[in-house]
Amino acid sequence: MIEKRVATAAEALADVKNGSTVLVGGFGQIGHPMALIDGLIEQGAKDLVVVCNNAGVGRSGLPRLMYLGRVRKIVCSYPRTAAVFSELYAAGKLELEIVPQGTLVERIRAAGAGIGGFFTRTGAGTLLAGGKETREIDGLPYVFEKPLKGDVALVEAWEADRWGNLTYRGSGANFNPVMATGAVVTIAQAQRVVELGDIAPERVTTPSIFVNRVVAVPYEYPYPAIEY
Amino acid sequence: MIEKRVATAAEALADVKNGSTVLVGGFGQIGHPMALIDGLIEQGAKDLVVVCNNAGVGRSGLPRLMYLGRVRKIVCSYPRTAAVFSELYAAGKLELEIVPQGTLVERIRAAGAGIGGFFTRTGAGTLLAGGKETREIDGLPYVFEKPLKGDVALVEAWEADRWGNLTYRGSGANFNPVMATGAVVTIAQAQRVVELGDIAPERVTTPSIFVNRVVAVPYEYPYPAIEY
Amino acid sequence: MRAAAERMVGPELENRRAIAASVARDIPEGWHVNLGIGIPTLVSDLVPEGREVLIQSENGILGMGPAPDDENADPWLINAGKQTVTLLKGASLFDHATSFAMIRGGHIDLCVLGALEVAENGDLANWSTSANDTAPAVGGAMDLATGAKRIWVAMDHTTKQGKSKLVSACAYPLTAAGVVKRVYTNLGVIEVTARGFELRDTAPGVTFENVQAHTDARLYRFGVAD
Amino acid sequence: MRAAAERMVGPELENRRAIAASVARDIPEGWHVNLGIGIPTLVSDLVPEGREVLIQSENGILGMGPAPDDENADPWLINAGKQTVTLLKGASLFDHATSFAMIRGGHIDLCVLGALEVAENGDLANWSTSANDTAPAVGGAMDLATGAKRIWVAMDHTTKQGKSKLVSACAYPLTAAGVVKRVYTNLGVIEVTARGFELRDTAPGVTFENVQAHTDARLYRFGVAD
Repeated sequence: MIEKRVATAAEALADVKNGSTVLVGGFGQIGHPMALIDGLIEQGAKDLVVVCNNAGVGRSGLPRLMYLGRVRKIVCSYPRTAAVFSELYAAGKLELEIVPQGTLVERIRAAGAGIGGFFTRTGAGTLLAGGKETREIDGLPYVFEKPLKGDVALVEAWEADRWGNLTYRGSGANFNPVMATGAVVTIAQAQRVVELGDIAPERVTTPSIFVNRVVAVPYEYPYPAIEY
Repeated sequence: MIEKRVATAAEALADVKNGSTVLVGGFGQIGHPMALIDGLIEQGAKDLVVVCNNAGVGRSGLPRLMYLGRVRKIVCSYPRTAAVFSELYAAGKLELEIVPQGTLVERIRAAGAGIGGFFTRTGAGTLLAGGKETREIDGLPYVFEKPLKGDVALVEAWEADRWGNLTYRGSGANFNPVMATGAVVTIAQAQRVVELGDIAPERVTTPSIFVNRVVAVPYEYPYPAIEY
Repeated sequence: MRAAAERMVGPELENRRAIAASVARDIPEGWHVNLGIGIPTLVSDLVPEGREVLIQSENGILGMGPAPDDENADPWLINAGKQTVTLLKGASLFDHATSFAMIRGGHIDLCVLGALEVAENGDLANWSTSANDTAPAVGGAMDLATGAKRIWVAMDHTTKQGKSKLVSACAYPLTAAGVVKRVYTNLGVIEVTARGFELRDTAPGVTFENVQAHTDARLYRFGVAD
Repeated sequence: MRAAAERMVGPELENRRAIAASVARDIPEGWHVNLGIGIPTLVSDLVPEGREVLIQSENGILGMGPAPDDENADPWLINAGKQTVTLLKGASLFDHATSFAMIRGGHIDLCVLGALEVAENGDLANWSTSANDTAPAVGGAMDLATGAKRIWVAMDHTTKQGKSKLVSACAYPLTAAGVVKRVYTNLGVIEVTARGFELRDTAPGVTFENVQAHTDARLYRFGVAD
């Protein structure tokens, strides 16, 4: 019997190594796997490269991981959400790779879908094209972007079953379905762990093949909305 | 009020021009927009480039369009399904561009998603890489593939609403969701045209933005399964 | 949670709301529209009654409705500005890959963005104030500015220090080159055409000369030969 | 509708079913497997009872179950061989882009394919018999052969004319270079290793010498130094 459910975040994260590239889902506080990030803080891995659209908010979660000096580099589109990021970055204690939001998700998709790289118009002629291969296609400038693969992906789902099928709620899909495809090991925290077959085949958003471990983390409300 | 529903296939197809590239959904007989193809046969446009995974089966639909001499070129992964194709191709009356199935859908996705081209390992070192740019990435050979954009996409859906949101049934999605994104004008034939709001937001597979016209074509059974 | 713009009071909010209303009036039925943070966000609630316009949010929503009451808000449903939102009948939810396929693939009819500077050749600067930004952040600005069918900018005509934000050439790092088609400010509506800025409309009591005086580039009268 | 293989009768079907059963026995629980047309399709129904193996179909299905009765078949649900299929509890349905992301992205643990020729360096030829094919058709063969984590071939050891399909170098156009890891035939199971073909197992009553006699390349004994 295939059994991807594990009892705790600690068990799910036990084998994360120092130096890992960690893809972290979520846009703002929604679909952001806070329990797994807390577990990663406990777990102790360091020298991490974190790929996430934002750098978290407040002082818990990703900001705490950064504050503890465990993050070598952050790859994201909008890190300015966390004061901790700004402080560490200004102090030269954190590397930053800033990537346009659509290019970020497309680079992760490329890694998950076996695409060796792609050309996009986004960023052409801007500072973010610096050092990158460019090419004129049909008379317009394009930038070459490379796949961005994770060692681990941490995603948050609404429902999950023991095979690892996932659904999302509201705007909770965001980066999660693509990140689930783009890492060697994908770990999902799910609000509701349901029986196999409870998620109808056409309701599955992330097919089970992309998920390695499932941890149940039920809560009744997303993490508090924080203005920034 | 946004109203994408049109009364007939004829009305939906009225402006298809000679020389158009037409993306046609379906894998085998499922999700294959037969009523729209019949409409295209009536409509009269010629010198068409047809992009479809298969070349149809039997003598109706795409085989009939080819038989009538209206197709200049076919782009597909597995045309051998139709005897008409084989005869016309052998007689030099039909151009063929053969594309691996995954590359075919990815090229259409690229057109729909604003990607100027991408590298894939599929086909590297084979006849199908002939004349194409190749590149070694991380020690492995890749082939450069270009976007494939349609002037018109003909897709088949299960449900549709007046905004053009679509759902699919069984294995009926296949090429349809991607083709819907990859053409200037997308026309959907739908088994069931439902009220706005009847398709819950998370059940929508093709968001309405990708669809221009909807024609109701209810039938109780897919086109007969044909063995080949 | 309310947007920053909505926490403003008095003339500042009214000024911004007037700019947004002007944008909203010009959006035809059936357009798919993405709204940036700031003044553009206000456009959503100001689309004339009965006109169907589909508002897209880059975090995976098409067809947003009016802002919810605090009591009825679904906390799992937020827009790109991280405010809770509602859905219209006919709305759809999807992931980031699909969302940016819409944006980069030219399916969005209009994106309304704020800006630091707009140049007379349509160049847009709205993401960074320096090549050595101490905390740079781009979000979806470059994807939207490059990918949408047309870009309108909605902003104050000048900075708080009185410096024109319409310029002959951008000093700040570009978001995208040559993309802005129209600019809505507190002083008027400016088309960006082959010859540069053309003043199409002015706010009540504002003259062509007033606008020119606050614009760091030559201003033309809309549709009037030089 | 039944598959071509299932319409066969007597020894031919039994022979093919034996090859498929041999493949099925070797698939560990939890693997995601794509099955090509022909002998590989038969593998699905021969996975030992109680072992959870997820069969993928490139037209957008993960988790296919046993073939349906004609009466209970859902005509909208077909596999890549265009036969109607059933779904297991836990199955998922998706589009072609997602399906080939699975395939090309290395998420499929195993793909079992038929072949025209397999070379001792792992080259696979299974899509075309000539560079001037009168009606070429590739389908998903190249994507699968290149993208899956491992490729096993299930085929008759020789052509109907008695010519070996295991060769020192492919004469037919390649589907993918150096990808085949193992070959199941009516004569035995052959591993493709750095030194070439290694015979791991033989069918009942078949000797190493029998297999070598029908193989157009040098055969090694599995795990035995030269």
